[in-house]
Amino acid sequence: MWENFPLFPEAASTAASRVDRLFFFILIVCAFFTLLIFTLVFTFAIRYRRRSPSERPRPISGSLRLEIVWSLVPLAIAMVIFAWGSRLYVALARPPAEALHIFVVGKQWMWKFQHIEGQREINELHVPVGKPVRLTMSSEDVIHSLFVPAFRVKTDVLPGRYTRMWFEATKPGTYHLFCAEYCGTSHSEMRGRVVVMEPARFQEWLGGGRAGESLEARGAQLFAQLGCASCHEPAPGARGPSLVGLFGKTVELQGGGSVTADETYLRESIVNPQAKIVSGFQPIMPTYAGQVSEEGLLQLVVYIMSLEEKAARK
Amino acid sequence: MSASPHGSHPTARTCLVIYAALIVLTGMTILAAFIDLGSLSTPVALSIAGLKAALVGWFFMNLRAERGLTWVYAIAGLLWLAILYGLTLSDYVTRGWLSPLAG
Amino acid sequence: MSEQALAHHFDTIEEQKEASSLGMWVFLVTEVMFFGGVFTAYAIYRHDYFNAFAAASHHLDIALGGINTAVLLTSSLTMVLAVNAAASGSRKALLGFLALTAVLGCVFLGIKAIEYGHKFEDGLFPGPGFRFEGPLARNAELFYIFYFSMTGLHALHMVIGVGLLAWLLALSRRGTFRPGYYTPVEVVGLYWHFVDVIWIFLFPILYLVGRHHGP
Amino acid sequence: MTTRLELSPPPQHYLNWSYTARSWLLSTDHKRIGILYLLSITFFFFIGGAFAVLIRLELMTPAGDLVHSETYNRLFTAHGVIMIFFFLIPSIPAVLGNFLIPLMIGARDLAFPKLNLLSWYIFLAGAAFTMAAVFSGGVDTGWTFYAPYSSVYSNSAVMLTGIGVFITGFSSILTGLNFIVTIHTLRAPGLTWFRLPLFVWAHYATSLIMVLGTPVLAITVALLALERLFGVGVFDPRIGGDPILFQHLFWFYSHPAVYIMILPGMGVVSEIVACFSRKRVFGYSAIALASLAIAVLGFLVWGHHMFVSGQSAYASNIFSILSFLVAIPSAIKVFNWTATFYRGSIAYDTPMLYAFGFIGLFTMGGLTGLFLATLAVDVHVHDTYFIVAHFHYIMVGGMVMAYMGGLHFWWPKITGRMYPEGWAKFAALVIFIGFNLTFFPQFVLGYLGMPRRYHVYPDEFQVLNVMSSAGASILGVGYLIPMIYFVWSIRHAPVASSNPWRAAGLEWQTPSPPPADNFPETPVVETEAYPYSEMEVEVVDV
Repeated sequence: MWENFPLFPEAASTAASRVDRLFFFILIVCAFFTLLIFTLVFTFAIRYRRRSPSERPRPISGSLRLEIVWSLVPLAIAMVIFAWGSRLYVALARPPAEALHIFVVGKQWMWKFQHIEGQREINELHVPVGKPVRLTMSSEDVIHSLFVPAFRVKTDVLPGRYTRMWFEATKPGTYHLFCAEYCGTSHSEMRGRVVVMEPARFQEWLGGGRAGESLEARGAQLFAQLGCASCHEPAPGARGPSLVGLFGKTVELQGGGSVTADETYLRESIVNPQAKIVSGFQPIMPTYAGQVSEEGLLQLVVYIMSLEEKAARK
Repeated sequence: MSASPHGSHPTARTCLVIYAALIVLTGMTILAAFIDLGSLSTPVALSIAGLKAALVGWFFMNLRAERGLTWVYAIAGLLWLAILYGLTLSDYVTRGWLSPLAG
Repeated sequence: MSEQALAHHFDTIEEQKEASSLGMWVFLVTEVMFFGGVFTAYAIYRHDYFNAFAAASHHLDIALGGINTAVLLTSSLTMVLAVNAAASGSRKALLGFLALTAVLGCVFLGIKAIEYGHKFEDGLFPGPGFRFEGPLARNAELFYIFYFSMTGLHALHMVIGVGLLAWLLALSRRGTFRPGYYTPVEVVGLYWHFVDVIWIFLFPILYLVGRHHGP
Repeated sequence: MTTRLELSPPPQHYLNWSYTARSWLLSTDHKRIGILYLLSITFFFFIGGAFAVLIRLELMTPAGDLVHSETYNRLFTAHGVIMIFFFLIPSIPAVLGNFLIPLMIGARDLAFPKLNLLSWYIFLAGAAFTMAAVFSGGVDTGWTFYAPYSSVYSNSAVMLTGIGVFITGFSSILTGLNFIVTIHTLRAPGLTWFRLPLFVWAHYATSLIMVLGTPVLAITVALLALERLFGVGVFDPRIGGDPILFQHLFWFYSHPAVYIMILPGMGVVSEIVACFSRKRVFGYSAIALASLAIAVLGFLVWGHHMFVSGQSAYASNIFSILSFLVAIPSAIKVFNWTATFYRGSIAYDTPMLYAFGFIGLFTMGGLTGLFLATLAVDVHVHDTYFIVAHFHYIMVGGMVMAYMGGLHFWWPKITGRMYPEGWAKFAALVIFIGFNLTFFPQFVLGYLGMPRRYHVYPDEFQVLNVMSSAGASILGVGYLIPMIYFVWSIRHAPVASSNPWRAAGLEWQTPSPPPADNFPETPVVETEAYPYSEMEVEVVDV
């Protein structure tokens, strides 16, 4: 029990060091106020202890000036902490464009990871060091939450939509991966390992594994098999909106309003097409909920996103 | 604690006038629903309903003769409902705003 | 008679009436938040799935809904007249209007029961037996969950209201109320009007969703 | 105004006029209902505490060797539900509030005595359903009942617990409604709002939260129960429902609920601090208005529970900035209490020790809230033991300390007997030490990344968990001692005078224990609150 007894977690990602700095700043602020209150209470309690039972202290009702001071000073400090935290949070919320894209499916009590090149892993995630990695996650049943303490990142994994998270590992090694949102009987066994490797060894691992077909290829097959092209072929006057170059674009909706076409929009349009109808098109698309598994939806979404690259290359 | 004077209940005639107004407003809200007001249809329906609710509150529930304290609680109810709806809506409306990729 | 009506911890009958009226208004605030929770959920989903909610709402019977609204407004009128009768001390009018309000309440519940019957037959009750043609079935079921839970909750409050009216009828038949003391009538009146106000909002947001799209 | 000290205890008072069960179970006397609540919540405090001991025993070892994971999940859920809904929320308002508010404002009873008794029976009905759930196999969803696990995937007694929590909510609503109307309409002549004791201010603010927040929890639990009953519901993603909407509706009540728990404790501490420093509280109106500010701002911040739950970044920013605002009134209160000690005449009786404990631990609890309101840090510490430590510092370190302080401070008034000072001080010290040893290691565990509600955990967390479990056993013993000497004191402790602490306040002008009707004639108030400097106090040793 005594051999490995850390008191502070490893910092193994670019975000970790920034979060730790903010953490220590707040810690110092808290320590200062706690010590201030403790010493004041302690000294007053000793200095003004009751000497005789009939002692009657002078009445002091209060001072407005002091009230204002100890309202505004904490408020100012609070706003500094808020701004610092908010800036860092927004940076954490948006992955860089060139990040390595990995897909995660959370299922009651295991994590399934899928690399675009086709590698599949259960409860283990191999990532290269020094390169941003973007995770697009969804759950097959209840709410889970992917938490890697060493990277200081955590995001809930929801049924019915995608959530995203990103990190850039800075130290090769093996780190804990936890499920942080209570999800049932074996919530505490839904754990895994993140293995951070040198880029060279990572490519070797990527190539070596039983690399089945890439996600895009499987997505293309499913796209053809479900006959999506019959409506969505990119010719003008097609019955469905063109999907080429759709990812990341802003889509105008019927009845006003617009939405950014991110992974969640693509998934929702397959499972519940009536929710958001593109302006200028009829709501005739049937729902594919139940016909396509969670992995199938991933493959279709990756294929649609890959269309975007093809258009750019042409 | 000056309580509301007893005799301040609305007279039978006022009640009938208010009742008639309420029936007319009900008719109006049904008609308004069949006219294509586009995105205005919901605000119109809600404002008619709000007017009807105000009439019932002001006359039938005698808010007219009530002290300030009753008003505070009547308004607090609506204000807290607005907090619940407003802040929850702030999450749903702004979900699509953040573009998926940085730069 | 009036001493018996004044509770021991109040100094004057005015103070007691003040407390009862404030007590009911604070209770109505809790009712606003109670209905407010499900109204908020409904509004959020209507914001996201307007087309499905409009299609589902077209299956609701506006005629019955309209009649029910009129019935409830009339019952509010008779309730106010009952309170006036109690204030002026005419016991016969009080008994008459209270009875009329209770009857109107039952008529409302009767119409509601008929409507629910129709929805059951059309297979619009959420759950395994839910049948709705077209691609909007999934979100239409969500609409009907809200329809049944909101109108059901409102109907439950109506049943409680009718019960309170029956209790008032019993008390006033025993001559408990006089111009000096009729607080229970006024307080139940506040509750009844509140339940009417809830229906005033329920009717447009449930029955009149996007009607101009045609059937 | 001289304090009439030694009223010879009247032959009859609210306890000894009748000992029949009927006189207790059908009593509409706010003092007796307070005692009924005292007995019921003490019972639930020890049941919840027993579950806590089992949890800490299980966590002594990284492997799950004491109980299976299903049992462990039911243990922490039962600990959460029972402690929050059946101890923390009712305790100070329903026991001390019920007993003291009419006495403090010079009234003969609350505005609606029959509703007050109904509130206790509703509390028992809710408790019956929840205990039925616990004994019929328990519920394993956590006290937060998050959908879709609670609505679709959990096959435990969620429905029974939901009904129990639904019913108990109305007991809280009735108490809040009763306090609001009483404080508005039944104050003694001359007792204006800014002469009210701060205990009454705190309970007015708490009642606002009870009345405005609890109904939303009731409708949320009702919608969840409907979804389990019919197999399909508003939070079901399969038909377009959104589990995050459940979290919004749930936390809309559950965050203000933590202010329902702490505000009454602040009220008790203000009274104790004023009495044992023999001084008016520093910045009386600041503390009074801070209570209201906490009640209002408390409703705007619930989103900080959902920073990582998929809520939009914009909404998270709004909730984060609002969460920092709600911290300011609490800071104002702590500074004002500290300033009250300045040039006071401070006595170290047990209530004062608990007040010191409260101020220290609540400060640490409140300040650690800053980490959780900060977006980037909350991403790391959300759903870890850092959060468990934070809310236990506020609830156990803050609220339970204040409850113990209040119980000791008003015990002479409630029972007419003193309590053994020596044992009481010893128990306070044991509780303080046990508490810190239990929960401070959990802050370190939290930042290390140990998630909440874990039945098994990696080995490197074991040392800190063993320290925490050791602390928990000390804390458990610490709580048993007062239980023993309070029961012992009813028969054997010295009889208390009507004002043993020579405190200011209308409740101390009635005999101990007070007569059934509190005041023979309604008192008239001429002085400001806490008139300690004007009180000529000749010491009479009983």
